[in-house]
Amino acid sequence: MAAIAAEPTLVKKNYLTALREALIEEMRRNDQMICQGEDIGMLGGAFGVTEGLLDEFGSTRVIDAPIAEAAIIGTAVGMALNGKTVMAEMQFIDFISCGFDQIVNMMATYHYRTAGEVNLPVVVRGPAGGYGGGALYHSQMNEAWFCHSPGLRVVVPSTPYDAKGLLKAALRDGNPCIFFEIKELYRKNEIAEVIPDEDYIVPLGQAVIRKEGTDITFVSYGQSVYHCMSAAAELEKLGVSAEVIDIRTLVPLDEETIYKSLSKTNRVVVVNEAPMTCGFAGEIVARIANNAFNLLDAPPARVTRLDTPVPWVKPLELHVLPSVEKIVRVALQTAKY
Amino acid sequence: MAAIAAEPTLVKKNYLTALREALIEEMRRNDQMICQGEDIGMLGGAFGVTEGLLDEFGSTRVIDAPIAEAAIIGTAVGMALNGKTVMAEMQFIDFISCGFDQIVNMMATYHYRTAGEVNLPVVVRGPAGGYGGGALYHSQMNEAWFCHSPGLRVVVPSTPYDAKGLLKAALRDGNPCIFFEIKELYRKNEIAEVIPDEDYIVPLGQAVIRKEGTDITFVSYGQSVYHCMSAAAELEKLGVSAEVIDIRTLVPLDEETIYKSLSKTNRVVVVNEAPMTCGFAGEIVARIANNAFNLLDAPPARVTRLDTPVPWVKPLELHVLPSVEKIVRVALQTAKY
Amino acid sequence: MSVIPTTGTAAFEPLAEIAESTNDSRPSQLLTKEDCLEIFNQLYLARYFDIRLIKEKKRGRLRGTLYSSHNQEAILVGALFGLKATDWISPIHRDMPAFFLKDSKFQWDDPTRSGMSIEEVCAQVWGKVDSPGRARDNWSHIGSKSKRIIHSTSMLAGTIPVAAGVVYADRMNGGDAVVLTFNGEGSTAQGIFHEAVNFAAVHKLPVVTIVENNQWAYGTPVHMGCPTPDVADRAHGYGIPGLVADGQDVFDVYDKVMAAVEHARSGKGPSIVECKTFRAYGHGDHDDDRAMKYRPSEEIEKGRTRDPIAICRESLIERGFLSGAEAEQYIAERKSASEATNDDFPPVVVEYLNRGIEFALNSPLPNAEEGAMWVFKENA
Amino acid sequence: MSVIPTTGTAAFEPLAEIAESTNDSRPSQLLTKEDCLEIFNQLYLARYFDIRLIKEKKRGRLRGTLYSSHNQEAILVGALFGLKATDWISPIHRDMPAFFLKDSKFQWDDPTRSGMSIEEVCAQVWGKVDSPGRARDNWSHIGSKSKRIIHSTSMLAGTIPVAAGVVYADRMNGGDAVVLTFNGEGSTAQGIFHEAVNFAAVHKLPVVTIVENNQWAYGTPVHMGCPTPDVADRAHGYGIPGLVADGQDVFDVYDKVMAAVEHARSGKGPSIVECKTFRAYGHGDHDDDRAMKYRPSEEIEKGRTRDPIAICRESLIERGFLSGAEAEQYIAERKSASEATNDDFPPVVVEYLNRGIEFALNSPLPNAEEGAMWVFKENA
Ligand SMILES: Cc1ncc(C[n+]2csc(CCOP(=O)(O)OP(=O)(O)O)c2C)c(N)n1
Ligand SMILES: Cc1ncc(C[n+]2csc(CCOP(=O)(O)OP(=O)(O)O)c2C)c(N)n1
Ligand SMILES: [Mg+2]
Ligand SMILES: [Mg+2]
Repeated sequence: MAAIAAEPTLVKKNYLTALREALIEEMRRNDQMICQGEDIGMLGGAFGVTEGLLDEFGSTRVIDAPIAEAAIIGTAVGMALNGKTVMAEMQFIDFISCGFDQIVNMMATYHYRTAGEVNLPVVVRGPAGGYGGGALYHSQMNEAWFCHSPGLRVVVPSTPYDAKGLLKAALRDGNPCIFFEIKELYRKNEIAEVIPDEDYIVPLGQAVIRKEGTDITFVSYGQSVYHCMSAAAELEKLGVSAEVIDIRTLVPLDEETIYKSLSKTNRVVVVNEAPMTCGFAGEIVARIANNAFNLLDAPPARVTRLDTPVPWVKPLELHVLPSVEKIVRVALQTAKY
Repeated sequence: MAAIAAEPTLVKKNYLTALREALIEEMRRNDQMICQGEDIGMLGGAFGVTEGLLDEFGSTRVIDAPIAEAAIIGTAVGMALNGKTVMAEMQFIDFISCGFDQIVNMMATYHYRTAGEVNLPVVVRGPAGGYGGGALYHSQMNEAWFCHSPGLRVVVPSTPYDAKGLLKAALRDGNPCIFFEIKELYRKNEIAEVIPDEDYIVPLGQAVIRKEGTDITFVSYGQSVYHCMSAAAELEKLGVSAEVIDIRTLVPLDEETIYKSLSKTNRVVVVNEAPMTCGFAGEIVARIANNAFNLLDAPPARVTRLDTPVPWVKPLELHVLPSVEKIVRVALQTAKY
Repeated sequence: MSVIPTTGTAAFEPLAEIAESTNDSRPSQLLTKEDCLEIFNQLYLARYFDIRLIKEKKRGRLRGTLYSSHNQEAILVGALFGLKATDWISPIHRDMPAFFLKDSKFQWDDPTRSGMSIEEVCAQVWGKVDSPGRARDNWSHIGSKSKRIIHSTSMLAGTIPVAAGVVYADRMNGGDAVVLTFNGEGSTAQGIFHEAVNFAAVHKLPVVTIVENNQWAYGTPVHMGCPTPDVADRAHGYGIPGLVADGQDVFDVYDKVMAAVEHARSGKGPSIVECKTFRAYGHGDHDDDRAMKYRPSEEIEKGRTRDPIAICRESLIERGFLSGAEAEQYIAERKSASEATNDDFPPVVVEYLNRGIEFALNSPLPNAEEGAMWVFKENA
Repeated sequence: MSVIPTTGTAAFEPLAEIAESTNDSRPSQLLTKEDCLEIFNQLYLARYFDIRLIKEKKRGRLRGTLYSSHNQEAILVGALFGLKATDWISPIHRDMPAFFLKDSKFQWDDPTRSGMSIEEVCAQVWGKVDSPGRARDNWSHIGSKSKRIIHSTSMLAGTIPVAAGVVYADRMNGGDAVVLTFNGEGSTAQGIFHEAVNFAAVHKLPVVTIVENNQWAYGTPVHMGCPTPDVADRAHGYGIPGLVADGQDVFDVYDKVMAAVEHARSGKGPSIVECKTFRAYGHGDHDDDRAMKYRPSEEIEKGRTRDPIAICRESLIERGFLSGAEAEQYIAERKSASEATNDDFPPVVVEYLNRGIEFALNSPLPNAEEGAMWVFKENA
């Protein structure tokens, strides 16, 4: 029988599988890597992102931690200080508040305090975001707290390809990183995609244009990217051509891609799920206003969560979170300005 | 001997004394009020803001707490839930990170979660700010984290009069409040002033114009107000007339005063001490860009801390924090735009 | 029944005074027949509430995760039964029945009773506007200031400092309220547990921390989160009593909690009461299948053998409070949610819950605009 | 000298095995004369460093707060003396001498020794560029990865989880390193203390938590932060040994810490060693006057009576390691910073520190631009 050349597998993979593969491949590649978090071993994680890790890598490298977020982060810092690469899972990113001091004061500043002697390859990752009826404590997008704490990378992938490539990049970057996974995307079939079998990374700090357009620019990340895509489709029908930028990493931020788009469209709407005040949408608006003022033909707008917690029942939740409808409305105002 | 009409005392009081008086007067006025914090009783507080309270009000109402910020805040929530008004001191505002979860998830949201059944008159206050050589953990201005957590008032007084009036207002407001005291101002003689003997408050949510001007608007709060005043004086010599707005409360924010000033000057520089990214300076810039775009003749600029921690030794500290010189430079660019 | 109190490390000093009570003066021995039958019915009610919710959830009529209290009912019923209406509690995710059990004694049908009504609790479960919090936060985060039930966040152990603050304020007012705060054994690893219990111990506050040790914290067994033989041993670090109760025996729970409550109410300070039990299902209903992976089914079956309803039934027969015929009337124990039917429960229980559910179904959803309301108290 | 170990609640079980050692086989009894004289000199050095800094500060030559280690030197010297160079430590604000004492045995003048040099430490104190962290964070937050000294933040007890992580990694590499983490008694109320010690106990990590109980946390006495008779009792909540040492007696500290280190190194897990001592001055130099308000001067005088240098001197005389004449040569004990002169200390000590200070004075300030550097590791 004649040998058949190996064909790349063309199976589509979801966002969660992509993340899981990233962890497994990095654990194989780097025997100095440790994973720890609540229920990540025997259970395989609340959502299954760490499924199979304990079996393959054993309980020294895959730690079922006590319910103690501050210790999970603090011990990760110690392991990294002593040469390890650590993935620390928050069961929900909302619980990161319980380990807040260790992140912003201990971990984020270690490289700075030691004038570079110490660097900490620690990725703190966990499921984030609203629209799932998770209520106040299972819906947060609290990335702004960390963007405001110098020394942390902040990453929010929106596709399986990016999820895998960015998680690998974050684990290899050598700086501490807060990695926001969008739990509503974990098993969403519509966004499953074929991803390369070969090792690849998506470099931190590179935005991507999800859809080209000429009249208005949407800047967003995470779930909001899909809302922007839907809004762009609506707008297309109304004769407005929207460009959609997915920034992917918030720190570092690829401003060039934004300004380049703006030099074409001269109008921008920034969309994210976090509360408005001091959120990252405001930061992008501020940078645009500071640095690209002369490119603007209309006020740089933002569509964000209202300044409220995320309430539980559906009508309330949808009322406070951004919707395609709201985005379209603001985009039309901006386009007509 | 003929009776002499009582004259108001004309003694100037410093920022710290004003705060101490506010606490003493509120404790007298409201026998349901409790003060708690590390070393606030027998010692009278690390800086002396609570000097004399233990003697006058006793150890049930003035609690020397264990070194446990999360418990200090969490127990304050419980006391307030059961009818008390609570002042909770952080020895330095930097340590608030250790009680972060109790603030953002328990305290900030209680009114919301209970549809108004519960409201928590808790003021968490503490010394904040840089320029004193306090290094990374005794220099923070981390107000943005709390502005980004819906349900919290955020207040930063810059004068003795405001310190007293705003602290009283915050204690009576009925909502949880994070109250930033500028420790470099505590005993600064230059800003001591005569304050009324009668009870008064400074309502939350009202900005004040510290200096009128016609060419450019400075928006700031806390220590930065003084830097803006000095910058304005420099600019005056160069023929640029700057208006200086002290917003005093960040949440709620008095936007009207800002827009009114802008409709005159059409140029704005926002100044604060926090790291740039996702700080409150950016929020003000974003709101101006969103809501007052047509008033702007130049990019709305900001002068903030660089995106770094606050380093220890003087040359480094001054390099990363805003200075009068930097403000003047940016103002001139903005004025000439 | 075991003597009060038992602890893992028996020699710990502060327990001594609680241990003074003899077998016969145990609080549970002083309960009347009426009390005991009420307790029996409350166990049925807690069980019925749980299996009914499981059924409703399976039918797709409920949103959110259901953390079953099946097999842990004796802890809730036994701990709450002896409280005063002026006492406070802070239940968490696995304690839904606590909301209507507090202050419900002999008053299930009395609308003026001090406890939270079944209607309010069901309105919360169904996410309707007539819930006390207007369904703004999910299921188990319900509470009520007027009913003295502290609203939890999701952050485990986070209510303990709040509970400590509540009784600090009460004591300042001259009150004698005690607070029971409920927590899983896994949650005792949280830093806030330490800070709060330490604060309570320093101030000798009447805070009784109930630890429901169901052996598992989601997919993590107790020994991976707690290094001591008993979780109650954590008490030794604070110089306070750490009691261990048989969480399957409602009267043992009652005895130990009442001892702790008495200790607290008389000004002697906080304590920890660990109730040993076993989680009947997965962590939440989403986990029922996966749970088999980390917890072999034999272990689950073994864990379920000591059903709190059966154990209570035996006690009542022993004390002559139930005749043979009465005892055989309703047998809910050892039946899973899919096996049990309404006939396995006393009609008063079924009717009570039906009333709540009907109310909930008729209650509307809150208006969308409410999502933006009550961020701040508005001051006129 | 007391038998090893003493604890407040003597009956606690896990201590038993450590307690096996008899008076004569105490680790300190096995120290050579050379060792003992070195220890004596180290006490002088620690004391001299402190009083010299107080003088420099008073002269206005130093910025930042000075948290005096006066009267607490025996804890640092005794705890560090028996460590291996591969062991780690995490000192905090009151432990400045620890930075140069670790790994300095018999090697004060050897530039190739493994410890941190006095030059580096002084450069840090003076805020100069030749400090290991280029003076970016203040005094006591110095550290060194290569010298195995963990850099603290200001947030008390915050280094304990880091310490636990460090030895977790070391064990994974097949190492046998132990970590000593230093904390004041007040800091043990922090949640992170609990989370970290709990983690270490679950994983049986070689983490020895030294509690320097100087009776005061700033202006708060120990009983207002800790509800147990001994702070070491906190160990009971984790099922780990809690030892109490006489913090004024360098050999008792050495014995207890070595017992804990041995326990840790042999895989038996963490422990807490409380060293009872007394803060000689105010909390920091800014507090010296105010301290009189909350701490009457008689209390301070009484607290200072048991000077660690004097106690060590007595032991050495007893063991015949010091003759009468030698013993009288330098008398630094009981002298305050303003009373003591260079003549009260062995010249080797004075010279050593002089060298460090001279280096520091000649080291430049870092350039302003460095303030913006090293926020992130740059990847080429
Ligand atoms: C601070 C925090 N971390 C993690 C979680 C996620 N979580 C919810 S329940 C649970 C397990 C709790 O175990 P245990 O305390 O034993 O209570 P049980 O569910 O067994 O009743 C976890 C880890 C959380 N809710 N809060
Ligand atoms: C988390 C935190 N809260 C508060 C402080 C402020 N603070 C610095 S030292 C100190 C007292 C510490 O007492 P103790 O732990 O007994 O150590 P000691 O100073 O007595 O050596 C306090 C409250 C801090 N540094 N970190
Ligand atoms: Mg459990
Ligand atoms: Mg102390």
